[in-house]
Amino acid sequence: MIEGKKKSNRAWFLVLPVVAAVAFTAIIPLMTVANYSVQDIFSPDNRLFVGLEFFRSVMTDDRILDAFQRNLLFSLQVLSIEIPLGILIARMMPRSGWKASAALVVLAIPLIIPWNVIGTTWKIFARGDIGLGGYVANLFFDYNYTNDPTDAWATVLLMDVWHWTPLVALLVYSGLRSIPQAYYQAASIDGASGWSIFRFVELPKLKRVLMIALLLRFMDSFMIYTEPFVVTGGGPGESTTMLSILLSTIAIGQFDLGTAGAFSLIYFLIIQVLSFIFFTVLTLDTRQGATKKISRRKK
Amino acid sequence: MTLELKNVSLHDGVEQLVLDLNAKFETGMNILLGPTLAGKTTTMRLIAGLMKPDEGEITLNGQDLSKVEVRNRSVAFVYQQFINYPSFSVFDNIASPLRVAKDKMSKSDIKDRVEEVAELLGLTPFLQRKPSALSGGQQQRVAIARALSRKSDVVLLDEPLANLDYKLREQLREELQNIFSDSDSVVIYSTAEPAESMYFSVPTFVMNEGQIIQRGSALDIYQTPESIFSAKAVSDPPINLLSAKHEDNSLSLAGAVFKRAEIQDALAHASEFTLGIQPHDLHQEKIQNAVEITGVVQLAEVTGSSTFVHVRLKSNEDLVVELDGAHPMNPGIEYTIYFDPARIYAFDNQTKKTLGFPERLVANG
Amino acid sequence: MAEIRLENVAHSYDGGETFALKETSMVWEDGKAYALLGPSGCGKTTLLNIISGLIIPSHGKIFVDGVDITEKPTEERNIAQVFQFPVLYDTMTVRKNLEFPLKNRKVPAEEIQKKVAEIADMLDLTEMLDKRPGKLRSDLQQIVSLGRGLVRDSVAAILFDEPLTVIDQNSKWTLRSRLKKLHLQTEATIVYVTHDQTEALTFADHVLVMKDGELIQAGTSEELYLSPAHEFVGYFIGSPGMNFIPVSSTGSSITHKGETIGTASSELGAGDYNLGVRPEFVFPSDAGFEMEIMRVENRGVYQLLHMEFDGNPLIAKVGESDVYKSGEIKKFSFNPERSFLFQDKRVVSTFEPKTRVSN
Amino acid sequence: MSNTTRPRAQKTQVGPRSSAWVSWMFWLLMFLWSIPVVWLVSMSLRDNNDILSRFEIIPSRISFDGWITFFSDPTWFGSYMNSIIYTSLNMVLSVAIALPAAYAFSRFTFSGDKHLFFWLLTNRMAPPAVFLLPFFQIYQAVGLFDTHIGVAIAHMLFNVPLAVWILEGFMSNVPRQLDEIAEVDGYSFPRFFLTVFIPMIRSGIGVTAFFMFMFSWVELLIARTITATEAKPIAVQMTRTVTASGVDWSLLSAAGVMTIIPGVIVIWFVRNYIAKGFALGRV
Repeated sequence: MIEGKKKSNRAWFLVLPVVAAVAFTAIIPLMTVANYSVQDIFSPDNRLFVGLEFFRSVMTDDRILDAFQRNLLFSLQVLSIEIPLGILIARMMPRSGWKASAALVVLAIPLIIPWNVIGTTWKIFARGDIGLGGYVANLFFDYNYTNDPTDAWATVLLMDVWHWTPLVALLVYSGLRSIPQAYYQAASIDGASGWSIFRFVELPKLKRVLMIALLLRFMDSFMIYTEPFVVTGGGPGESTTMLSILLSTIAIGQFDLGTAGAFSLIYFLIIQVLSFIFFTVLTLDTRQGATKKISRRKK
Repeated sequence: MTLELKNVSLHDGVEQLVLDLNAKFETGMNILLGPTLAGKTTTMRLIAGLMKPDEGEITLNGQDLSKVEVRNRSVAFVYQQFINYPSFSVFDNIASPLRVAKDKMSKSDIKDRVEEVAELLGLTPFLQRKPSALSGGQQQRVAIARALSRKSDVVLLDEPLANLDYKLREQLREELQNIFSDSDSVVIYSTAEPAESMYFSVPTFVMNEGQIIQRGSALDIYQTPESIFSAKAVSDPPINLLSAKHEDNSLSLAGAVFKRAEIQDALAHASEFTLGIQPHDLHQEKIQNAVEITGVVQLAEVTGSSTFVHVRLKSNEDLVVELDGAHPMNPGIEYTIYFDPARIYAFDNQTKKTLGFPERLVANG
Repeated sequence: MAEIRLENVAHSYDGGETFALKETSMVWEDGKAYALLGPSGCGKTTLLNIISGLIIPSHGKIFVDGVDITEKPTEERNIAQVFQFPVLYDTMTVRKNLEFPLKNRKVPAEEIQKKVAEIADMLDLTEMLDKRPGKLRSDLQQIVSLGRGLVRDSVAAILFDEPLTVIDQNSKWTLRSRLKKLHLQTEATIVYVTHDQTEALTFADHVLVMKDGELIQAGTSEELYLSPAHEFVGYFIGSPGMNFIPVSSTGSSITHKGETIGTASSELGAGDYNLGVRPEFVFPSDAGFEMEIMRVENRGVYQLLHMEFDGNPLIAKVGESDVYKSGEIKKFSFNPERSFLFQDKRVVSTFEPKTRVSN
Repeated sequence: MSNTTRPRAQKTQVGPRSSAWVSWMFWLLMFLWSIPVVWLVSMSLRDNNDILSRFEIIPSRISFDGWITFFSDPTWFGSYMNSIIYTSLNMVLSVAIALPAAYAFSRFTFSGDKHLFFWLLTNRMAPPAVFLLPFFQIYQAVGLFDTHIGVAIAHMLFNVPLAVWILEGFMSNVPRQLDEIAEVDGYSFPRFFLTVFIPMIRSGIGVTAFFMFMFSWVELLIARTITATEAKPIAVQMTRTVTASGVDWSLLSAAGVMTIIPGVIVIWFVRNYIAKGFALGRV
């Protein structure tokens, strides 16, 4: 969004194809979901308007509330591990030369593996009998993610950290690389220690990138489905049933349209709120110009 | 060929009048001179059609341009930040207007024209290179070559040398002088540097806050500015302006009282006015019947061929004295200044119009 | 506080094939202000980075007050540096910014307060001490980043790396005068890098003109202007630059296109030379040489006569009151002390124009 | 050179002065990070019974059974090709549709542009699970069920918004004056867009295409819901057989390795833009 743009509503013609494509793939489905959430459907021609009845039941359904808390806990744990670890890795990465390119490629490998294959990889890797991870774990304590809920939870958590920490590291790394060399020179002239270089030079410059990493990771982990589904199928019991897994069982599994519709809308609404915060951060002028933008508007 | 702007006006948002122009630009080079934000670029964007005026008409040889789309106006535009097509070679850059033009030229004609223009701007050795591989000066030459390749009726140059270092500016100015002196299209060259308008000594239009406030040769405007704004626009370093009083035909300023040989009648009834004096009319050695004022040196700026001494007078007003040669000085020392009262300008405090100026010493060259 | 001595310092970024900085040896006296002036790519920044410790030179040694600091890291070199843009810790107030270097060096608290107050007063920062630097005007921000260097006692040298680059036009002038005043207040040796000649000539006592990695002349602004030692200095300093006329020497006299025009002040072997004279030192004189005026450029303040001297372009700078017309043939001569003869770009002697008896 | 000292090794330093210990630690960490993938590859090089019978770290008896069955069995290799087809379709469609829109967002302000740009973001962030039900029914009603183009269009839900954002990020680095210069030079908009503008953001288009391919390639939930057999993606094939009795681990590992290969091939070219892609072009 750069300054000095021409005002012209003719631009709508350029945007129409996107609006059409996204409308077909998003608006129509959302309308049907809304439709389901307010009616009790026995058969295609026999519907009964029930108003917010499904929404009330979803809000009070223990299974859904448990899944919500579980997913929230999962997201918070994921953030508390991945953000600091990502920063640590980013700071250790080589900054220039071929080593930097090699580091970027190796670090990005987990990000390009299909999510289900991540699940499959960890499913094999964490099995006690045929997986190296499972085998080593069993040397220290009896570990079996298929029937022990805490083991399952730990495996899913470790898998997500393994899968997404590289993204945090890459985001922080791109933030670090944009810091002009003069800042480091000035810091060494001032005799600053490694820690104060991080705290006073690097951290202030990483505010925006860290916000992006935080929100991106929170939303993605809050919508996670494939990896835990492949490894534990949500089990044992419902110990690793995340919101998306529960929603897909209610919707496709039980075909309970009303609950699934209401549940989907509430879920979508939560993500909308988070997306708005993310939008403001994303379009924040990279030169921390937000204040400038506001002041300019006042003139 | 004449390009005429008839009471072209532009409002920003709702009320504030940004531009109100009446001007006639003839074939050959014309200088549009004015401080930054005077509206020079906006005027050019209106001529090129990139912006539409709220009212008024822009005609080229009588033909109203507003009907003609930007693409089909025979206009070339050179930006201040040397914009070229980065993915094209220098050759393709210069050739692109010819290739997209309606009246198709043959491949060989295009090739000859490009080589001819490249030769003119010393770009022949770089024709196959990408613009990004060239220096700033060369990139601007590519932009100028592209503007010339199509022989358009109007050529607009928006402060083309502003981003170049000053030695390169001198060199390119010389080249532009040769290229445009006998051009048969209307060339409008905008600049904020008075020295450039003096250098080209072609019809000059002084702009200030969206209006053309004076036109004529740069020298005339320099010697007989119609207002304080014209005076400021054409003098570099800017003309010194001091508040002065006038009682029973003697003038006083910053603690000095002096007689002015003959007080031009316009000045007679102005009790308070702004006195203008060019930096090079101030001297540090005594000259005959000189007025003397003292102050403290803030800084002596040495540019090599001349030195600008910034002085703060007792009346807390600042003054710049221009000396020839290199005279470094330490800030803080006492400094006496002499000037010949015949060399002063006078401006009305309210209307900012000129009340008096030094007699014309040089017959019109 | 420090005399900086360079001994055969040179630097190559590609292991010795090309040299960004050719071998130079020089001494920078304590307390003086030096400017490194030259177009981009002339090696001035490389030299500055060698002094600051960012680059360890591939050849030669550097001594500060006799101590070899060639391979010492930046933090152990007692220097302050101001960069092309204000380098500040935005999360700290101006006061905290100034305290930072002292805190890192474990200086006792009340000593820090005293030093900060003293520097703040010297740089007129006292009222802004509790503001966030990000809010200040860009020239004040540069002053704060400079203050961070000066807070440390007995700073050996202050390095300026084109500090006015991002300063907007009207506050550029105020920052220049403040830096000039500062130079008189502190005794630190100052090294100022710039490509703008006005900045170099205004700021420094000694200006070192560099080109293609080589120091070609060091001197005061008058010396550079009045007696350039290299054709580049003649061209680069002053606007318009020096005229250069190809001439040849017959051992005893100087000829231009076969006609004797004068003699050299020192013995010159036969061969080709360049006669260099600034437009300001070409003056109308009946005993001079005939030149055809091609174009009169009236700058209001003075006039520039674009002339031809037997086929060579020559510019003369004359007062605004004398009247000239293009096409006229007039006689001009050269000021002897200010006309020089150059051989492959280096000055070899001054030139004494022959005064022809006007017939 | 008068002095004889050989040129000292000079290092121009980028970032803080990091010691060798730190970079050694980094590469150790990267080694640990790669173990699960290496384990998957080693699994794919052993036949199923050997895997189940003995636990060994370095496979003693290499066998390519998994790979052979993968390539020979039409359901496996067929579903792999299905994934390749609809992902490529989605990539081309999304980029083609997103290009003009991104240009509109980058160059013009129009009524509702801010809201539309935000709405696109919410679609990129929308949980796919929310759309399962409607997709299932609409796609059957419209006749797109179990077709490659069907999945390609479905994946536009999150890919088109991402493409618009990333391309807008790249386009904003192209100065606006360039569009004006082209117009003044006589370029019509389509000619300018195709011959001048697109070549300038070539790298941007390449990066966007990579992310389109990747996000469509990794998606499981929607793809599974709107396909049965004709367009069944590899991801579904891999997860469905898990529930069957007696999992063939070596075949599964081989399939897993095969799905990683496309990403690994392309990653080198987009290595400097990965963060920019994930952050919707805003870093």
